[in-house]
Amino acid sequence: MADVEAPAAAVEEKELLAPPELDLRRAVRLGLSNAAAMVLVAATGIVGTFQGRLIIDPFLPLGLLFLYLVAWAFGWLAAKPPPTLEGFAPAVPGPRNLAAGALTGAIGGAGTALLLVLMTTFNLRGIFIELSPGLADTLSFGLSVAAAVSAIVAVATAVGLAGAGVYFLPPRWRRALMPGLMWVLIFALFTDMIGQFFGGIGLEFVTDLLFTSRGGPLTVVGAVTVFVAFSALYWYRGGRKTTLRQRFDLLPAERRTRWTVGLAVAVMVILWFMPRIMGPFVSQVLDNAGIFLLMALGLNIVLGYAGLLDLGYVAFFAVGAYTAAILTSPLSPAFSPELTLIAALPFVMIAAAIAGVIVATPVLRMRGDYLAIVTLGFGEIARILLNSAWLAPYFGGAQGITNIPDLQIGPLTFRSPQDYFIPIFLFVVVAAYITLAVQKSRWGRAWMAMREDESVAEAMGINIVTAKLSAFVVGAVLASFGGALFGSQIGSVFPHSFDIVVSITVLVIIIVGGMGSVPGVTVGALALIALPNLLREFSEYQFLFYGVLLIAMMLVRPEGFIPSKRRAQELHTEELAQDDWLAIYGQAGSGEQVAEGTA
Amino acid sequence: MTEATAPARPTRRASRITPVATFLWFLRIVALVVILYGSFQSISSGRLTAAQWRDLIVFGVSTGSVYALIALGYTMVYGVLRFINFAHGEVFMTGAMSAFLVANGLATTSLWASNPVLSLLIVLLASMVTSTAVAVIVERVAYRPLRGAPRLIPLITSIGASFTIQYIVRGLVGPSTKAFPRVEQLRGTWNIFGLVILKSQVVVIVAALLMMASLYLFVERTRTGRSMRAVSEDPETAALMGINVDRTIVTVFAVGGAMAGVAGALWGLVFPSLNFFSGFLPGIKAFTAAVLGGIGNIVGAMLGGVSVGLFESVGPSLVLAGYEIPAFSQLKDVVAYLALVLVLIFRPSGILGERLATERT
Amino acid sequence: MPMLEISGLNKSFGGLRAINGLDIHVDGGEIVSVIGPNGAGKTTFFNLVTGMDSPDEGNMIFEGQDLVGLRPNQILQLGLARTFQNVRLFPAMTVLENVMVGQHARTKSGLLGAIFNTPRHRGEEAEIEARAKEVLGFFGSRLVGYRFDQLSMMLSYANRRRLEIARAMATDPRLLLLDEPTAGMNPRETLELTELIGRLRSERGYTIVLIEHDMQVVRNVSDRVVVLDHGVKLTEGSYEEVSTNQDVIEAYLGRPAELGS
Amino acid sequence: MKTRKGLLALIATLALIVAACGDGGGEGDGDGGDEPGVGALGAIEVAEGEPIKIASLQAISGDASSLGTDQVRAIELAITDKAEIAGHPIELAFNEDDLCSSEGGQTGATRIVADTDVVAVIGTSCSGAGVPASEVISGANRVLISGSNTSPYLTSDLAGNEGPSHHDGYFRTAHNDGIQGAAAAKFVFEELELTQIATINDGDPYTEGLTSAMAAAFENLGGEVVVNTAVTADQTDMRPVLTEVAAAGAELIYFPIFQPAGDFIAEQAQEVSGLEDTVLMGADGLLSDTYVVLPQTKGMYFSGPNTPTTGEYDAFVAAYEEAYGEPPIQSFHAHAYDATMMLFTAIENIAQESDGTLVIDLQALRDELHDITYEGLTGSLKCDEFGDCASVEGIDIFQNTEDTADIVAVRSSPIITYTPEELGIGG
Repeated sequence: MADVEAPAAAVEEKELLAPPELDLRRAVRLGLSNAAAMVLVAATGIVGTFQGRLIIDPFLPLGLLFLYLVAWAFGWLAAKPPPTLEGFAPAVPGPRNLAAGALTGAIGGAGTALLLVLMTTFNLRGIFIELSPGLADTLSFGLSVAAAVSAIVAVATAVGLAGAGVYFLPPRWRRALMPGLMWVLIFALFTDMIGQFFGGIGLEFVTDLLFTSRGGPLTVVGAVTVFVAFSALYWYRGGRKTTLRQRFDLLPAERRTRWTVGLAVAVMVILWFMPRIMGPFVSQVLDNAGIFLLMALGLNIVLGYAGLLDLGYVAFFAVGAYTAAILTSPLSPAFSPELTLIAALPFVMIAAAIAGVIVATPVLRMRGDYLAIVTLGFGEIARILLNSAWLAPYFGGAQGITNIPDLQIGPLTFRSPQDYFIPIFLFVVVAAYITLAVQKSRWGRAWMAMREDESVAEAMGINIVTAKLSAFVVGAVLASFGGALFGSQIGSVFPHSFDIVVSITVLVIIIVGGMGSVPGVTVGALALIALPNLLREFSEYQFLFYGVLLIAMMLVRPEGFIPSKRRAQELHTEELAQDDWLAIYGQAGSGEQVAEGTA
Repeated sequence: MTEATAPARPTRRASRITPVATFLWFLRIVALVVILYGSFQSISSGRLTAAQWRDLIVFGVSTGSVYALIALGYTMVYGVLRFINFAHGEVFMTGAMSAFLVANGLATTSLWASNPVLSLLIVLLASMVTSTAVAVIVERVAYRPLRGAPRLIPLITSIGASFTIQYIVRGLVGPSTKAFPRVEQLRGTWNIFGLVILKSQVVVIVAALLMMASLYLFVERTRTGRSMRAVSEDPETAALMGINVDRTIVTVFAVGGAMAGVAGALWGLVFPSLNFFSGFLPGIKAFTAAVLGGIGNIVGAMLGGVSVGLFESVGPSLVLAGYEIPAFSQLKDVVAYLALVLVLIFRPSGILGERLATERT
Repeated sequence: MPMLEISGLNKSFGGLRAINGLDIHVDGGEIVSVIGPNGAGKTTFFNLVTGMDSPDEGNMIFEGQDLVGLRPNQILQLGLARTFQNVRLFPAMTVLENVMVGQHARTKSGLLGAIFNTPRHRGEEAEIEARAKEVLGFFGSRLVGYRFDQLSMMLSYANRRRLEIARAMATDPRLLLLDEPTAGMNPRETLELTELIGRLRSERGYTIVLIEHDMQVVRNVSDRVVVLDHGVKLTEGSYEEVSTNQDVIEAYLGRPAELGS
Repeated sequence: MKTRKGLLALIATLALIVAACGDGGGEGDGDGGDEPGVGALGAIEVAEGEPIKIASLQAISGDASSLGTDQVRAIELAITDKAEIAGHPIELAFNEDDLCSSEGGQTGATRIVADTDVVAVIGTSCSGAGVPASEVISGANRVLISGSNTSPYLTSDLAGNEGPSHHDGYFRTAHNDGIQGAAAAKFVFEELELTQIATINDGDPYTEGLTSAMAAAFENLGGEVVVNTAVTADQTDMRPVLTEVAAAGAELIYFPIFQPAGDFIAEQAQEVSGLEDTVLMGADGLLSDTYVVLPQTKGMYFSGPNTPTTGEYDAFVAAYEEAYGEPPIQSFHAHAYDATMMLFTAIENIAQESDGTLVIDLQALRDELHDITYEGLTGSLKCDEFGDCASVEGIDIFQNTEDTADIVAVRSSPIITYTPEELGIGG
């Protein structure tokens, strides 16, 4: 879905200030973006790839759904009434909104139709490999091209109209129906996982009711059931005067903490039994997510707290993995003490700490953005060295290090993904605890002060050197644990696994989840690591998806989906006018300058 | 940066030199010794003939001039907006990719063989148009809405943009690696003042120099150029002076994009093969070049580009080989990255110095 | 001997000589105002003293300690704290946290302490918090209660100034450098602040150097006034002496409003 | 503070649960359909009319995708040709992507074995992916048969020493690097009569293994490897490394790597002074249509697994073209086809019919795969104790000349074919 949000979000951002009477031109512009988006979705093969998957049994394949979801989103956007200032009556949606939606949709449809005509008349496949006859059939609903053109435009218009129509639903209905639809989609997408789940808790009959077969698409009945059930749920919630959150905030402090702890316990207990219920594959995915979460929590300290954008974060992950591998694997080329993983962990920590210092020291006095690119350099250097024939005698070069033994704790052997879930889970809990504990501490404050305004922080008595070093070291150690677990779980490490994209993925996780917010990062990791694995179709578009997500987040929700309270306030308060923002960060900027000015 | 920690006056007591400063000095010295000793070793070993050294150098210069063209995009954008346009490498890649597509199309026609110059110009045009368009769109969608946001935010967006472009291209033309059609007229060598140089390399170097020169004139002489410099000096004031900042910024992106486009087309001549990921490394190296030459400094970009090109083509054979490191050319990129790191640590303001007004963003 | 002794201080940016052979001394317990037209080098002077900028030449002795070449945090350790002309708080941190940061240099518990939540660490945290609240209490009801957990960026301008002073106080300074504390305040707030500066000395025993444009404030608080212009000390003395000094009036020519006020 | 105490408490409880869940730790070990009364590894029962499930784990995305796609197609063809086993249809239940990386292999394999009805897996494309995949699948008592893994790590060094990453239940129809390396060395030393060579790998386990095998064999023969170097797969500028090679005076460069790096080496070798008459030699990784058409690759030699031009092979190629609209795009399709067919034969031999239900004993399946001799497209396959099954017909050496228009032409005219015997390796 994110594929469509980026242009949308961008346009929206700008349009915030556009006076209402412009909205025809606006609709046209959105329409063109819509056309572009739809064509891209088709031409990059997303439609083709997802076509294979049925959402609801006889009809509605995911590919087309995806395509027209774009039109829907743009229709919705085009019909969005311009924001009204405090105290003004909100604009009442009227026919003009509908028209805007329809127009946007129509233009989008026209674009898609054009693509269809082009690809059927000329052979573009030599250049754009995805424009296959198969795609043509899909786009044309199996009609003749001539008929298809009008059909596509018609459908797109209708969908755009539908998007606009959202504004005509009374809010409470909207808040009930939209999530309902969303859940239908979720059920349809994660069909095998959900099947697994109900199977795991011994409710196969639910699966049989909802899906044609285990892992199969939803039946019509199933879809309706899910839709009604969830809509009803949200309808009921919509009826409440106050949201859960508000009522939660009204609770007295100690009861609130009790609730939080209770909630945390509940979540953990659920997570605890997850692998047993979910079977090996889902556990495998959860393990991966857990390992990335471990890294994300580390980077969250470096970036979220200390404000140091480290793009070479994967290096610490690699250090952890390789240190553990060398110390535990009988096949480590140079020297292999064949310790157990537990025995190796202290050394992993030390190695990571050293690596942290090595990376941090040169960048101590560097501008934020230079720091980013230098750390990126370090990350790549680490990978290349591990892969090099030069150091192969120590790291095994391209052959990597294999036969890393399973994790042994006393009598217990952890082998299967389900087993590994336990230690990974524990490490994550500890890491999360450390993150929270440190945040409230003297050093946590020092880091945040440094993030806010380095030179003032120093003038207020914070030793920038130690602050930066400590941030890097803590982050490095967390990542290295991730690496150690990763290696022993897969049983082998290859340089190939420590690519820059790992750093980027971790970055995306904390951006999407919300910098500095532990729950946010957790959800981010689950969503971004689990999703591509569970939806094999997605995996090919994973990084396209990430990229768009990064842009969209920065444009619409820079504080992340589950922001830490502070960031939320910081970035979304009326009190904070743009010029204030400029003033504040302008000073931050000039602050850096002072530090540099002395150079 | 280091001087910041170094004593204000040479007469300062040693006790006042912070550990960081000492460490960095130490680093400097080590780097120097390593390089010198390595080069000495490999030269004295006489492993490579003069001709081979010359080849490496010429090649370094030609690659370097491509980097230089890309570097312009970084240097100009950084000069104006004070952030690293991470996606610029991808802008370059899209240019190269469209150059490939057009060239491939032309190669099937007779024009390619009969009139290479014209067809090359068409290719050049195509890649310039694409890159410019991409650069402008990215600015419009991903950066403009973020004016005045904290520094890291546009940086992160640009990382996002970079990945988006990469994988859109991957989706469109597939992951396979494309091989440029060859221009027969550019095979073989020319003998220039006794230097035997590959024709393609000559073309690349000359073309790069021409673009640089014209860009320099554009920025220094034209009205638009002046407004660019004004904006990079101080956006607020420029705006007060009645300069349309937004339009100027778009121009900056457009020009940067066009240059990347040229680079893309030339790339096809030097390395007749690319895929959707080919923009990443040249991007990083070009950024190094930009910093090395001095951010916001056009002449600097050329210098920086060439030096980076030389580092990576001569560096491994010169320094690493001196230590008999096996398969040292694997470490080619390590050399490039180390150059980046060292430059940023020790000369963040570049050879020719930055053309940055004191920070206001 | 004086608390802060500065002699032959020089600093130039590029061609511009911001500070030119400046000699200033501050005795313990006095309140010194540094005045002068814009660009006189007042803020540069503060930056040099607090180590945020390093002098080209000159000596700066604070209680027998040479300040030159020390990092700002080391200087703060010695007991110099400052505020900034353009308020520079930690915008995304709460009021309380801003002040707690101030005590960083005076406390010592480490990361491990926090992770294992040792009694020592818990004790210190409690202390820091109590101390911070006490300091904020100094400003009456303005920065207490629900304000503790507000982000500093959400405070009114005057409150931001107050918070900045509180943050400086939290560092247990002996010498407090205030850079235009009343800038952008309305007359009532200004008056309030003037009296507060007095209390800072009487109740807290700080020695205070302040840069000020508002002559009202200067007259009311300062024992001694130092006039800078183009990095040179024009003159110094009591407010009356200074305000009648020819050079000073010339230096201020074109901006008589301030003197008259 | 409170929350933190809470969290502390939590960790304590969790620690306790671990202790409690101790047995849980071991639980996962016996994954795979344990059935009483059958072989140690259990058996898979296929009910009346149900299909026999097999899976494919190949590189179908990314740079190596042609390697995997080629084999997936071969597997599909094999399934079509076999149609059914003992009245049960055959289903390709999974078509997983090994991403040509260890995580890919791990995740894909785990996903596959999670379905306890899958009998066997055909894969992986890349040795790097094979290492964890072999462990997972062997641990789940199934069999993994690869058509293109060549690393000695996965089986043995052919001298009877088990490879470090060998697991029971792993088989492959592709040639162990040992053989191809030896063949290439023998050809260069005896036929081309060159004594000074350079080898270049691209840091991929496959190419790295092959070059070192070749180098070892070549030195045994009495030749000298003057440079044994490496490039990176995404490297565009080969001049420095080629310059080194030229400086070392190599008469031949053996670079068994992939495109595009292979393009650059061939291209830039013509531009580096001192390499004018140095012979270039690649391996099956470069035996692709897109490579042999490049002008700079004319005159190059290639070593490659022998793909006999028997009638069946032609028939297979014909079927392939008919089904996918292009001739085979890589060099391991025949091996994948054989792997699949060999598997089917083995299943057929050991499966027991009991009132409609087909019982496939997993231990028996492994043993059978070790026992049978299968006559396939790549010759007659006989698996040794470590799972190397490659045909004894050995390795071909090809040359790409001006008059070989495309890959088919190149493949159809091998200069010479080495059998393991000639190479002195016990097949």
